[in-house]
Amino acid sequence: MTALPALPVVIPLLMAALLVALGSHLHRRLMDLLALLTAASVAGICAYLTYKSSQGAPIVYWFGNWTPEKHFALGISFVIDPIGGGLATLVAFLICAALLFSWRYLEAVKSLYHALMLIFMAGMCGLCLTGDLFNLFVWFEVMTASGVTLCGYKSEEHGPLQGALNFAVTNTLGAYLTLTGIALIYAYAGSLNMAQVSQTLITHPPGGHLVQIGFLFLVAGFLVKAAVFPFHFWLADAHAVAPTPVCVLFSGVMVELGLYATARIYWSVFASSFHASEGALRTVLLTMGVLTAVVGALQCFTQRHLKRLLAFSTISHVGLMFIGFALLDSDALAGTAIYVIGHGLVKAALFICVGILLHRFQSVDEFELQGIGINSPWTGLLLFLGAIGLSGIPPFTNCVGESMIDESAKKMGLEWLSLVFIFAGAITSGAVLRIGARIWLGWGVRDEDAISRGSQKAHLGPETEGSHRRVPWSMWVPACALLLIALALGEIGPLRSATRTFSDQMLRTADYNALVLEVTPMPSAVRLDPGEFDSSIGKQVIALAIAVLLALLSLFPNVLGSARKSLGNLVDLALRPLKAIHTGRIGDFVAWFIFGIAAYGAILLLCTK
Amino acid sequence: MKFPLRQLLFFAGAIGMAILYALAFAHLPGPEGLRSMYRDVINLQTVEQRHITDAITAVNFDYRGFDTLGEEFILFVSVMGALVLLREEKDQGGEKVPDAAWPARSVPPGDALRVWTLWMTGPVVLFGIYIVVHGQLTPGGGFQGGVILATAPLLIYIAENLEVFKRITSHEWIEIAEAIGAGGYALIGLIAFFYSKPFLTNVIPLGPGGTNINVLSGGMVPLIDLTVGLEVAAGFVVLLYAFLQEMLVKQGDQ
Amino acid sequence: MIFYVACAVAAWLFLVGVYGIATSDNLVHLVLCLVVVQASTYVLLSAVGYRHGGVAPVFADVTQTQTTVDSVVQALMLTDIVVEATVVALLLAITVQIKKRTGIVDPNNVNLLRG
Amino acid sequence: MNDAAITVLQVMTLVLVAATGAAVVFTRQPAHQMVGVSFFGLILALMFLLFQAADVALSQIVIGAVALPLMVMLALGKIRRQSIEQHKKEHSE
Repeated sequence: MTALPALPVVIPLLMAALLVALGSHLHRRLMDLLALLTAASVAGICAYLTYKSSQGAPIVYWFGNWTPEKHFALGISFVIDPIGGGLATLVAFLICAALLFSWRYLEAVKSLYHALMLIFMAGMCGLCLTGDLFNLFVWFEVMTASGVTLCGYKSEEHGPLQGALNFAVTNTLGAYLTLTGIALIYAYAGSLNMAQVSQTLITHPPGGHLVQIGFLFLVAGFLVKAAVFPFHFWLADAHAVAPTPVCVLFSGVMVELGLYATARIYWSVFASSFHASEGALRTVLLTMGVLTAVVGALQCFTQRHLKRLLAFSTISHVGLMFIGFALLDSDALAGTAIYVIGHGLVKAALFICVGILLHRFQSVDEFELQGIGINSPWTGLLLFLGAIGLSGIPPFTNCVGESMIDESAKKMGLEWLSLVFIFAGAITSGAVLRIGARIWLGWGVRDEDAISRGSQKAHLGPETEGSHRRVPWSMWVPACALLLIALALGEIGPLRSATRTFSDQMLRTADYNALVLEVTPMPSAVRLDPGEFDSSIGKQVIALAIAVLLALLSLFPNVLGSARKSLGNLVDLALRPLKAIHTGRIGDFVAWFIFGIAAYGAILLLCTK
Repeated sequence: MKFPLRQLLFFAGAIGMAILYALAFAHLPGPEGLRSMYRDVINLQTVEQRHITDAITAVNFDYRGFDTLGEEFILFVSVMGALVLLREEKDQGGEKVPDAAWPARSVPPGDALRVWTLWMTGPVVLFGIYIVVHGQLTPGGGFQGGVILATAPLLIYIAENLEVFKRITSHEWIEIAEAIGAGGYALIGLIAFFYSKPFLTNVIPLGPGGTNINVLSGGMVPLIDLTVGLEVAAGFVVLLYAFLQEMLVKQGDQ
Repeated sequence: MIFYVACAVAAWLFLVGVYGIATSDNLVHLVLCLVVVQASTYVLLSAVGYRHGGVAPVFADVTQTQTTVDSVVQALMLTDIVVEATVVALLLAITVQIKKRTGIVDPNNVNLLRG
Repeated sequence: MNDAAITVLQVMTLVLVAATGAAVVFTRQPAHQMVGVSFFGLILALMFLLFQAADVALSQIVIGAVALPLMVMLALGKIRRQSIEQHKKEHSE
């Protein structure tokens, strides 16, 4: 254990440096192989670390051997608990899938692509495992810098550049506010280690609203990363233009890492000093979650650019995950963790399907592709499967998570939250079903006008060279594997009880502090039972039914007859403000950022008793 | 969104933010004792524990060396990023061969300027190296010295000694140097594994201490200092070159 | 006292810089406004690390009994400065490329993505 | 120098930082702004020195007052060149 916990970060960094140094002399396949091996070994190490930490207490690892002196943290620590470790495993696993997918995909890539992917992975793993506030910021910046570059990788086109610009500016602004938060906390507590700060805040509670404002500033950057309303604008632009393997990572894990960091900061640093204003914080987080889920879902349904559509669906689902965290309860957090995994796998598979379409037909425009999918039926099957998965129906993994969040919402008397889940699940799933039906079944009215209007907008340059007749195995295998795992994972019996145990462990701040600062070893986790849950699948079936209905209605609006027009106007009226605020202009995004932080801050302070 | 609306949104938010700032600052700084803990421990220990007189270097490369590793890779990534984002598209083949298109400046620099800038290059390089190697003794270190070193090729460019400039900034080896610098940091961290210590543990003998502290003191810190200096110098040369390159190409066309 | 002045300046720089970004009509201008926003974190951090009557923690010419300012904060600021350089480099690269592809440097005009 | 004098100097530089920062933002001409930014970088370095952060001041000088304006200058040069080319193209057509 003297080496292992550092390796998920160190191996990819070293390999990236090696690939850059040898870059021009290596064969493309060799680089693919090296990168893939690195990602696979990191996945293995993370899985082992997760297993290890689930057997006893979290693993605490002090870089430079700077163990706490008289219970004061001098250095930087990794604190690996099953939730953080599990997320790091998901990161490495999705990197594997993305690298495998790009085996034949970005054929024209130079050596830098692999190095960038590996550094991106190191940044994400570091973020999952670290136990230090400033270190969190450093990995956040590593992620942003490599993410922006990957997003603009095809810099020959103007689309990617616009997406990368919005990504860079919004995330950087968020990062500066995060740094301001770190400075505030350091000015008060005089340390950067999460456990140490938490301890200090307990023993010397600060006056006034320092805790609330410090928390809000500290997580601002991560809220931007998590694409919470109204900081979500950059995400759609970045997704629409990034190369597909990069989209897989953005949607599959990067966005969720924003949520993870927020949850980690809350539970490891602030939870015990938030007692008085826990209710206020719950209000704020629920507002964020519900707004994000609803806005994302509505926007999702109106898109015709497939990547943008999936990006908005990610925003909507992140909103749902935020609701899970917002309940500030162990069971809901466990549900959120499962939901993150389930959603990450399904969304990654869906992006790969879109990537296959782009590979074969050089387009990601729904209308242009109408009926064309008949030539690759298997991709269609995968896409439909993924679409059903989004609605949260069993046996998909996210269904398990959803039911756990539901259950804990019910206990708090917030039953209405399950309506939000049904709403978001149905609409996002319906949107994907609609594109599936149009592309593979050729359903829907063919609108030549729309094709010519949109084809320029949605045009993306080819990401591949050579034959486009067949779908190479390196593309469909990852998609199949991801969906199969998403299906199988939900069936594992102990998943529920294990995750409940883990999240209960994450919430025990006092034990965590004592463990990190080496006061006492952590008592081994209390094994929890799977907990009560509503095993009926009525809600999910309703969601799926609504999804199918929505898809059909949007494909064949004529069946509504005379009601069509008034209904269309109504929908239009509801969506117009949403479209109006999503201008694509960076100045507006920044104004929304300031306004959003101030508004959430106001709610937080006003609701504090 | 119309412009005034955006301003309205911004000002509403800005007023709110100003209030948030004011409320947060009102209760800062915390109890003096708390705030000084980290500083006290490190400032008191660094000389005898690490044989380093510049406490900031000790924090940067030893106590919190892992942060600096991440920081080096942020720089590494952004240099790659600038290369990726600024690269020429392939289909306009002829334009991007730099060899055919080195600039002929309209007004050649006077001999005096040329001699003076060339003569300056030596001291600049020496100063850069001095700053790098004295990192653990006096203010400065790999990062600051590295940037100074990176400005030396620009002096050569101003002096219009293009052959030399081209050789120094030729992509391949400068990128290799950068990768060695960044990877070297991680490799130094690995040494600790042979002693069964965690990553980045300072296992190398600390060298002379007390009042005899010199450039070799500090164990792995001078080594890290060198790798950082290499990485930063090479990185900034690539970065400036990436911005300069296209300009040179365009100039050559005219 | 000096601490609160610095805090006020930090808040001012943050908001003024963001105002510049929000109303910018030139991408280069926007990048430089971001530099101003970043300066807000410098000011705040240096005030947090400062101690009244303190000297720099370089023990070559200072004894350990003297009051020194916080070395940890200064290490954080060094990282912050590197971040500044990298952000500026990336954003300028994007700006130059956008100009090359579209001929536009006005962020209100670069609007090619709307779906 | 006594403490009071240092404090006065610190406040003065802080005010100067606030003023130059605003000046950078409100200068809408990037070419002029670049001059402002390098001046801003120097003032910040001076502030760091007064706050006893010599290491940071050195970094700030090499980055904020040298490398950063240099990058901006090169980028601006490129943008201007492209504008001229576009202009030429439009006229020749």
